[in-house]
Amino acid sequence: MSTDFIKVRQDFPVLSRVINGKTLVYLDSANTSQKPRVVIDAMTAFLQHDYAPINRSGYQMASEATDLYEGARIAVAKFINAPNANEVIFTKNATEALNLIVRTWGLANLKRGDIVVLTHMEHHANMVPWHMLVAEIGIELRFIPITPDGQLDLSTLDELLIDAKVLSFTSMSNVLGTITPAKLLCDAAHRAGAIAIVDGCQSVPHMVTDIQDMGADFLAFSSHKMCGPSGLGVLWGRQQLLESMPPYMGGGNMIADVRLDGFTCAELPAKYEAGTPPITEAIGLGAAVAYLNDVGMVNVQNHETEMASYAIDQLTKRLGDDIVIHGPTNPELRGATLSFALKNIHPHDVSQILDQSNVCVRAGHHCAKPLMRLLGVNATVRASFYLYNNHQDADSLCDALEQAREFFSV
Amino acid sequence: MSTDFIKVRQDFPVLSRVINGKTLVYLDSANTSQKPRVVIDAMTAFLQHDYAPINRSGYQMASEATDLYEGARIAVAKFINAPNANEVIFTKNATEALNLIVRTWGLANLKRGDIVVLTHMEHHANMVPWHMLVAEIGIELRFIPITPDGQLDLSTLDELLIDAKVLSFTSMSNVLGTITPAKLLCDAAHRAGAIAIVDGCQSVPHMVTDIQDMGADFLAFSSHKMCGPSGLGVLWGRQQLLESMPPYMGGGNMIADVRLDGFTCAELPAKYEAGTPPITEAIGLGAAVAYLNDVGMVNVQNHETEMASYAIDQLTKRLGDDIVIHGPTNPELRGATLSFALKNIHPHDVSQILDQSNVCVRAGHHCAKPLMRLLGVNATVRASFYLYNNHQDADSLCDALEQAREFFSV
Amino acid sequence: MPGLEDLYREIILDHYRSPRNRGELPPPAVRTEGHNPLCGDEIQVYLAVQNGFVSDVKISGQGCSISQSSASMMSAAVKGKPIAEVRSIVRCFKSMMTIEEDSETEAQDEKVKLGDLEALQGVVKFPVRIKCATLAWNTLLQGLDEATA
Amino acid sequence: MPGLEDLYREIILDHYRSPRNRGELPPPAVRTEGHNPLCGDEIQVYLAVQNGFVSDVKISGQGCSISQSSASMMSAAVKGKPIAEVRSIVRCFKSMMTIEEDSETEAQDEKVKLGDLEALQGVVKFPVRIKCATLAWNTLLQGLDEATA
Ligand SMILES: Cc1ncc(COP(=O)(O)O)c(C=O)c1O
Ligand SMILES: Cc1ncc(COP(=O)(O)O)c(C=O)c1O
Repeated sequence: MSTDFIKVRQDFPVLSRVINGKTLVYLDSANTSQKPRVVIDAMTAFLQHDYAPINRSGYQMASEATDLYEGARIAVAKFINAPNANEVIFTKNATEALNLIVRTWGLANLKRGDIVVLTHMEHHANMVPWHMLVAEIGIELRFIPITPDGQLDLSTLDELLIDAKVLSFTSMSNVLGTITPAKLLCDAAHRAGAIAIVDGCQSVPHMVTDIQDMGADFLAFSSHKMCGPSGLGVLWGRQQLLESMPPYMGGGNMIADVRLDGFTCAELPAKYEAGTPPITEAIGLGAAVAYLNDVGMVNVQNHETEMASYAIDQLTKRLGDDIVIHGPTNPELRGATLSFALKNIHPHDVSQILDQSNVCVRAGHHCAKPLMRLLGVNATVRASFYLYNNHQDADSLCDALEQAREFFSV
Repeated sequence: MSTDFIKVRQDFPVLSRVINGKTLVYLDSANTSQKPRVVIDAMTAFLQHDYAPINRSGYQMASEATDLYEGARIAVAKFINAPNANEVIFTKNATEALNLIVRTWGLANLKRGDIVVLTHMEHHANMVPWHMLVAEIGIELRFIPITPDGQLDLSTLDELLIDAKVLSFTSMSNVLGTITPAKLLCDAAHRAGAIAIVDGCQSVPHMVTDIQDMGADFLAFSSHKMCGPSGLGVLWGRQQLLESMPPYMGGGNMIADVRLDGFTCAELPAKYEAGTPPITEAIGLGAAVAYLNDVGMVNVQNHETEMASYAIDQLTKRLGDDIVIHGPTNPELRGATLSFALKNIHPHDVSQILDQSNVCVRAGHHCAKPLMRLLGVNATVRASFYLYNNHQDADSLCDALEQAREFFSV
Repeated sequence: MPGLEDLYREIILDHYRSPRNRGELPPPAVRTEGHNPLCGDEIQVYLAVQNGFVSDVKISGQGCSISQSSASMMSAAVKGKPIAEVRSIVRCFKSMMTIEEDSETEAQDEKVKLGDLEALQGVVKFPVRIKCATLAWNTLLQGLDEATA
Repeated sequence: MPGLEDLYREIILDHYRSPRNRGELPPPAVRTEGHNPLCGDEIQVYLAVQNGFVSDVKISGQGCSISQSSASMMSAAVKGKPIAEVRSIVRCFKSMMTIEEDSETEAQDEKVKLGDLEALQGVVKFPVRIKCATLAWNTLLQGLDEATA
């Protein structure tokens, strides 16, 4: 049951890197995660011994490669408890997955005046595609507001959902770390006759995902944030919805037949995988999912709750009134992604000083400018922890923040 | 000047693989190419020591990763002689690049009745996206016909181009191996007032590409066919066109600003790279381009002309009337992609027998069903050679074809 | 050639070289079409149903030895049989062609005699070819559904 | 802290803590706005031009020490200067901020005295911060173009 997180850390080669005499303190996993050795090895081995096209050629190597690729799809389907592996579509990133939904389901089902409900804490990837529909076909957007401690304000949820066709929301804020009540929101959407789209980028890597229990209609997430390779994202959708939607991109693999005067579509999942897919990357994600299963997602989540709790505690103790941590302070309500402000020091300067100690954090708007405006800042410092981080990382963060405070107070 | 192609072959680890006692004879590079050690090593090293997000975070590792990623863009720009690296957009594959053009430039510039000229030998990736516009907005398609020996029939080109807004064509057929006269076609398109889109998937990996000399307005190609990783494609477009077009996908990185009520776009190339891009993959492509430059694209092309010549020669000598090779027989007019039929044996059965000898070819419609119908077949066997293939591979192909003939003649 | 005899049994090659029931049937026979997107194979199945029996069946189209011989053997196996029995042959054949054991277990108990068709069992060792072997059968199923709708 | 003194020179921190020319100007002064998409910094430059001179300049917006101090020093450097000289200061500053030598070489010969601004030279060693340092300047350039259009 109890996972050895000391060993987990050793599974990630990059974490032993030393720059200017200092070990890497990687606290930018909400941006993109590091990769365990098993993932790197799976990709390298495939490229060295087994690389071949999938779905197209019939020789043994091609058929083995196809099995590996489809095996990754099955692994991902199980990881989120999808009823059917054909409902798992490999995209290039979560952004493509969200755009795909908007351009296929959205254009086929929405018209002028139709209402789409988002939250005020969405990532640009779950906001800009909808803005495009506002401009193109005149849908209307409503936003679930946010409470002072960074949670969704659900007091007006039912009103916001009146006549709504879509509720699309993040299951964990990439800025505040807030875990949103996904199941409750999906239920509310369905009661109002809307479909529920979940941006799972920040939750799928960090906790158990059970799509059937959650009750979502679509789920989008990214390989590179969950120990898998870049260049790959996942769209899950209910089979019946995916089957009813028009295709997205046209090209090889997504067709049943093509004539000079038209085409017919292939079955799922090929229908939404036009062209040569990220083959090596899918195989890498398969290895990442197996790795996360080995560690156990319940253990990952517990570890991170504990990390969040420790880090919030230390930051508050050591930096006192000089630090403002955004988002929920109760570690049970949040992931281990901590955004904060250091008094009188701009986030960009903070991250610069931290970089001197090889403490890697992100300073910026985190692709959530509307949320930034609401917080009244144009940037925050964000330290995000993952399964490979430990107390020492949190201590190094505090050390470096103290140095920054000192440096700028001169 | 003269490249050592024996050494080149040794640069590809997979080619020493032995299955059932037989060395791999990989003749499916038109589908996807194998990767040299330097590419695999570049990716592995990046994942083990240097993996970090790009464009978003400010610490040293992130800035180094950004430099590697942008360095790959510059390398690709030089490889095709693009005037400006910002004109190079990283996509997930060539299919996305072509869809991007159709959905942005196409939707912004085409209306009912507008004419788009394609060729009868296009890959589905350069046909289905246009079919979608036919269905959605009523554009009209015209097709450049094909001569009996598999070349474009240009006798009616000027007529076909009358009132055309677009000429979009492949610079090398992925079925017939035919090299099309890209410069002449671009010139003709421009004279007729049309833009020229080049599907460079099959030519960019195999010959020198000079986009300025060619005169194209857009060029699409794939990393995985040119010794680079899967999960990555390239769109090149004239800056002025790319700047004038609406965005494609919405999300992070492609924005200058986002508010609850709308967004503004970032500059090129970010405008068309929404979300986390294929970071490791771009770095791999950078290494692939460096590798191809080392070998020298002129040498690659000469090697392949020689390979095509030898293979056609041997196939004809050894299989006589039992083989029909589609496409130009003059090796100067074609690449080393050979489609053929073996008398009375279905391509799928041929490839099955070849697989017994570990000779990997593709049997099928090669994502070019309209061309297949024109050839009067529903499939061909395709053997495609690349820089790592040699005479022995061609000999093994002939050996295995003789065995197939024997097996089925019983 | 070693390994291939499992796939290309003599009886398969015989049906490939001399396919049974080639041709077309005029309406009211039902015509259904199947594609194998991998290799481009196309098949047309013509199905005549009378008094609950498959009174006639014809096959046209192009394809590899496996898809053609499977279609030919299928036509021989179902012609003249009551529809219920045809459906049960289809179930048994498809169950023989599946790699995983979990699906369509109810077919296991049916124990229809597949006869010549059992020669196609070797295809299961060549997973890419399974689609070739089942193409005609899936197309037939569609036809049955239409004819009995 | 070692390594940082190149970036955070005393004079930079001074301009950051006590920025010069903060505020706004009413029309007809030209207002232009700049964004740094990386960190979210925003800057507004107000530019009043009279008889070929930059008669007044004001800066507002939020940003990091580098972008704020660079804006502040810029305002001090261009206020009261003839437009031609301002443009040449901008060219020299931007050329100081570029890593590659090939671009804008003509600026090399201009040899405008940048004074305090030279303190920002250390930024070049921190490539991600170059955009911070040049944000105000690009925004000024836009304003100049508008004011003299
Ligand atoms: C001529 C041509 N165009 C387009 C494509 C599509 O490329 P991709 O599958 O990498 O998107 C291919 C290869 O499959 C091709 O050969
Ligand atoms: C909540 C959320 N949604 C969407 C995205 C976009 O993911 P990607 O960049 O992989 O497309 C991210 C990460 O950047 C995210 O954190």
